[in-house]
Amino acid sequence: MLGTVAPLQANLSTVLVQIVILSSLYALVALGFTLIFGVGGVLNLAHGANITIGAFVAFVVSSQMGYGGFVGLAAAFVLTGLLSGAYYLGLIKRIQDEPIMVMIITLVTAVAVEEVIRFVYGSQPKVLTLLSGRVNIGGSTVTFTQLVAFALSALLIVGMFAFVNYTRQGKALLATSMSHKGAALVGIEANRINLLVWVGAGALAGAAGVFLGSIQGASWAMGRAPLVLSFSIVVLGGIGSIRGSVLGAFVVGTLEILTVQYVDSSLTGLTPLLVLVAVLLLRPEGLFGRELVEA
Amino acid sequence: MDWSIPGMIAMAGTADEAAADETEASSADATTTTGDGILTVEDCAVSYGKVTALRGIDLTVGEGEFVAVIGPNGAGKSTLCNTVSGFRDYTGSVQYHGTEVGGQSPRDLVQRGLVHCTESRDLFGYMSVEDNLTLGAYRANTNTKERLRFVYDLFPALEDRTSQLARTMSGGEQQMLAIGRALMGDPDLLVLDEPTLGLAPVILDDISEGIEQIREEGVTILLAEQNVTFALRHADRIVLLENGEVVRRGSPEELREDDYIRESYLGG
Amino acid sequence: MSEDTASGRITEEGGRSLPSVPGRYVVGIVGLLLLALLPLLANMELGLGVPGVFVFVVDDLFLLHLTTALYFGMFAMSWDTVSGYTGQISFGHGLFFAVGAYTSALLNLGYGIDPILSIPAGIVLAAVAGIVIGVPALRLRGPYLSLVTLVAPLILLQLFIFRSDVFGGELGLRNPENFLGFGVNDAAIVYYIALGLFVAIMALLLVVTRSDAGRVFTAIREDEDAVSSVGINPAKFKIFAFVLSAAIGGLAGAMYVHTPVGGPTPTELMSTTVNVEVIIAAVLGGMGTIVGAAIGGIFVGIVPQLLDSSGWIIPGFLPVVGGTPVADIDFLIFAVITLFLLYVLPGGILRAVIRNGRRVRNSRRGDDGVATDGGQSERVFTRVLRGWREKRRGDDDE
Amino acid sequence: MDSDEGTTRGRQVKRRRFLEATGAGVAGVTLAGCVSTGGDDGGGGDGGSTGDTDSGGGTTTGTASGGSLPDTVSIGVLAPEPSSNPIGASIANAAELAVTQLNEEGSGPEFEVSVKDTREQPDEGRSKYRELTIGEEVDMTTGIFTSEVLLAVLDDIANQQTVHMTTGAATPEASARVRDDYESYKYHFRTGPLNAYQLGVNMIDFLEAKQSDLGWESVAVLVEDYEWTKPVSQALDDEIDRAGVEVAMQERYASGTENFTPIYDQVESSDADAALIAMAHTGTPAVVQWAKQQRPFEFGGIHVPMQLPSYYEATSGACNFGVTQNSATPQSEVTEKTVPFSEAYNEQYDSYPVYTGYITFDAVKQYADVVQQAGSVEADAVVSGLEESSFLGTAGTIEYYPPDNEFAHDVVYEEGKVDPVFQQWQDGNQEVIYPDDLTTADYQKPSWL
Repeated sequence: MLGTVAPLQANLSTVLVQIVILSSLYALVALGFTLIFGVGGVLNLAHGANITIGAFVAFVVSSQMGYGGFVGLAAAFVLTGLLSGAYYLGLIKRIQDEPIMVMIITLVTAVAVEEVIRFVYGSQPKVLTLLSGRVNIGGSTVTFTQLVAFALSALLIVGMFAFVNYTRQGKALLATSMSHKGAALVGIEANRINLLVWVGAGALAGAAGVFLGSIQGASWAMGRAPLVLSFSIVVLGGIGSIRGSVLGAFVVGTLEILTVQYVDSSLTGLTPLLVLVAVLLLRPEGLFGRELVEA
Repeated sequence: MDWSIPGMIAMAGTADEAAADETEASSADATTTTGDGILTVEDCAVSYGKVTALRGIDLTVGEGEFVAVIGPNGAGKSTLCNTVSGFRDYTGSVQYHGTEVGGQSPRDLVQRGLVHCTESRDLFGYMSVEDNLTLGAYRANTNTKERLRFVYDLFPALEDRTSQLARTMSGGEQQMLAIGRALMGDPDLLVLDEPTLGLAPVILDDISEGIEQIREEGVTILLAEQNVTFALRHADRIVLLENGEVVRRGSPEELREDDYIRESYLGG
Repeated sequence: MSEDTASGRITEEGGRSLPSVPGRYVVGIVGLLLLALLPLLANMELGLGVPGVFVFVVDDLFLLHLTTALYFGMFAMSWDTVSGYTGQISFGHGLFFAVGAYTSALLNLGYGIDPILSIPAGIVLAAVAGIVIGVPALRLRGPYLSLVTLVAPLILLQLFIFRSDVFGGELGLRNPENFLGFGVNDAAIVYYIALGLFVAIMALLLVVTRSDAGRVFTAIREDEDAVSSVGINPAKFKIFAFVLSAAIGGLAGAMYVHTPVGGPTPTELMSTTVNVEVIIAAVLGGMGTIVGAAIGGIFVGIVPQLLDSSGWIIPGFLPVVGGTPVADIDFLIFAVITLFLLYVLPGGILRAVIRNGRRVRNSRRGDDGVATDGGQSERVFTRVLRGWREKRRGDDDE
Repeated sequence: MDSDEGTTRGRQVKRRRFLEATGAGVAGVTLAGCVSTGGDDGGGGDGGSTGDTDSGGGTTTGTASGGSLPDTVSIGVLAPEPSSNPIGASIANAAELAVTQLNEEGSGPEFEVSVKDTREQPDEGRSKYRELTIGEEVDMTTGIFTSEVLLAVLDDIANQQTVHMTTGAATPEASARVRDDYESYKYHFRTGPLNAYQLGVNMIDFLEAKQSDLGWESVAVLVEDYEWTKPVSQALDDEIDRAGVEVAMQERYASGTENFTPIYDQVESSDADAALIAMAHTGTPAVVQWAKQQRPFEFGGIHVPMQLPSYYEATSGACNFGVTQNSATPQSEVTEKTVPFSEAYNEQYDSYPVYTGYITFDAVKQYADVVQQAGSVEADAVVSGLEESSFLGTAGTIEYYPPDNEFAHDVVYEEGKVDPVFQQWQDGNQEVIYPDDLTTADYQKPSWL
């Protein structure tokens, strides 16, 4: 092999730009998963499927129906949110007190969604377009799509943050994530909050799917990697903590870029998983987090 | 357990008293459907799987009354509180303002003024004192600012730490916060479960004082308490629960005179 | 204390009603006999009696399919040992199958070691993996444990991808030697080996789970604190359950790669799909029963293959998928059926059957007070075991 | 040997088991010598002749091959996701089209196809192969796109002693087995593409020939980490010097990679003129990110999805300026049969085939040709027939390397026989830029450079 060629290293500013862009996208990817885990105490393993659905809704609306990238994005945001809410009401609500059942059912659902998408749209990746063109920031090539993804991700995250911390419903949501009993005692109806959370999580995942789809291409199995990333990010950041998730996303994003740039690109998938296990074993409450709350 | 033998003997002595109490309650129900009770419990039983936690409970709490349920650990006090506030399935009847609790969610009950302050407090640990209190008024249709003022006046210690996270406070402060949060819900009936548990005597006095003030506001209180002295000091009527059943009921004065109570709960 | 009463009842009931073996036990024996006799029905057409509808021929191909299903049943039983009994739900049991399988395959491919020796090596490494997963499991509960187990095979897969030169990456290694040299042309022998292993594993797991250790497993699932409070160390038993389960899973995995139906690839052994299918199998069959997991495993193993070779076409009136051959979307159909079954029968098919059967029997006998499923099957099994013992030793058992 | 009555299949299994039990050494070899698959196949298809064929036994294979062809010849096709993957669809459709044409010509026996989905998974492929051979008892199999699937099936091919003509998988491991254990593995032929090592050599040939047009002085070698690319890397290692380009960086990136941004950043900082690629599974995100990020380097090599005629549309034009090797493009006259085939295919299926389509079409046609020449579907006769065959197909003149060759039973790579084209996507068209006699356009640099 051509082993004599040393791996080349990109300069620091390039790496930083890449980290910021990738991490904010990861934060968006993980946020919905965090919310559902934090508030409902269940792992939604169909989260990745929401991402895929979002990407394909955008593909249909923007490419097949020709409404353009941003209409596709809006459609993905709304439709995926609604679908997720309907899914909660139809299937999850009845079993939400059995976290293991929820894991199994959502995992099977994810498989079914993948199969449907593969059947209908084929196994070849689709390409989504938000904007074309690129700029050079700090020596790194950044496409407008990436910039838009970054900006909108940041906006959505800030919006989420504001909603949770400064609105009545948001605070009720946060309260539910801290104590189900407490929430019930003050008259917060968990089912409504859960519905809200599933709709929100679906919408955010839908948007994340559009961004991923326009950066990397949309395919039926595109949701798997983000789902696994979400595990790491959520556990790293601490359960249910939005700030923690953003932080966790940055840690995972940074590690990924650094691994690819300075170590070996084939370790990309491994690093976040190792981080996840290390955190679970050494500091299960997460870097930012709360103690383990038994449901 | 050691309660059985003295309990049985003592019960024989006061059997007619208890019987009288019961007939009174049931006759009241027979004439008016709601009675004057804000809360009416009749022949209520609760079980966890095969274990029966409560059986044959009859209890009425009148408007503005202060009723205390006393009994040892595991007697079923918390189960009773949870049943009353809609967290437990039961057989028999539990009516709040004349409507069966069973058909209503805790949320409905809170909205209708039945507020429960649990033994475990269930505060929102990562939220500030003020946020906890504000959420207490989530269902109340009252002026939040006014209620907040009332709670701060009641427990000045809370006002000093409005932005402190609930989980970082001392046990006594957390208890004040829990009661405060319950009061934010503008309760008609306040169910207080073990407010004194594990608190230092100094704090106990603050809580005591607070509860008296709440009472003066006209709030009806159902108190579950292991600390019998505390309960006797505040309550209008006392119910003794043992092993899931009511074994005594009466006024504090009557129960102070009761040999069994004196022996088992008041240290002779 | 429940142990005493239980065993007391066993003696009593055993003495009273030894001859009446419950129906589902008979069904189990008949089922096993049927499996054992199947190869003799070579080239016969089995089906629903309606010509052209769901007919399959017992040929080599069918035996090979059934072999796969038997191994899947073994996977499901190994999962049930730890997850169904102790309640430590593992979402990554494929890790153990894969460790056993890859170890044996690598030893065989790389060093030419005979499967007879490489399979035990696979079992040992799988048991070690059981400790590696079991120890952290002591600290974690609920979703956190599930996360670790879910992620563990993914980590292994990433390692395989990273060192694809050794492990063959995403698409796996080539097939190692067949066990004792029996290949595709010896379908019946391959099938009997699988059936033998299946029965042996089932018997072993039944004995273990119906023993004192099994009762502790169940107690851990019901209330771990209560177990500690009576002076039993749950940690010890949890680790034991993990190691036992991992070793059995490793054994099944290692044997599987040395059959003509199995190979050392992630899709067969450790993909998320496999992990979920194992859980589905046990949940559908009834968690915490071993027999249920075994039946569920065979079901989950064979149904997609039958669907696949059925040649059916989805009716045209259905949206989207109308007019498609079933074989094209068999996995989707399977997922939908599973969702439906999980939703309708969350307690498992076996349990539903038991429950109904018992209701019938109870109403007939006017007998109530049957405690739990575990208790019931335990009594049945102990009773039979006892009868068997009596036959062997004579009547000096009392 | 046993001569008891019963169905052919039952007897065959019993006999084989008997052989195993008596410790007959390497089963495959022994069986190849004494079991007449021709007789079995004939018997399976036609119960009346059982006695006759069987009395011929293993020794009179020659008689069987000299005998008559069966009325129907069945062909098993293994394709990845034929309903959703264009590569698999091309395999399945081309086989069907070939059979339809053969049956319309009507000179020989009736041909029929049975298509099974491998899902690109080794276990699935193996199971489907058995359904075809054991279950449906087809006379030959073709297809298989994924190398890992082919490797999983190779032993079964030896066991079933059924001719298999690979039309997608490139691993040279298959030909190595044919060479090393000819008696067991002689049933395997690779009608196309070139084996993976030769694919690499072909890339070097292209670079060397087009050096002046391309102007690539240094390249970054980007290769996805799958079985088939290992020999490609090896060939590039061995021979890149003669192409006169410098290797600025080399990356064998992980299978399943989706985010190419960091890799491309490295390519940029290596100052390579072009990325020299070998991609099949991961091709789409790679080319899309290259184009969308308008990376300042050119992009070419082997890129399987880019061979799709519909790819420009599928990627919204992202593949523009990308270069890839291909067996043929719909408009290129590789042979006189190329364009008629692609047009017939387009008429039938409303799209143009991918390279696996051309190869599968050739494989089926060549097989039919050999079978009719030999007058038998018996495996040994077909094997020797194929070894001697020189067949003008759509992708070139198909001949196979002899058994003692390094690449035994692989298609011969030579100018004038099979010599892949290199195409570049230019504004929605697959323009051939190499070899020179087929060129339809000149190489263009990406517009953003």
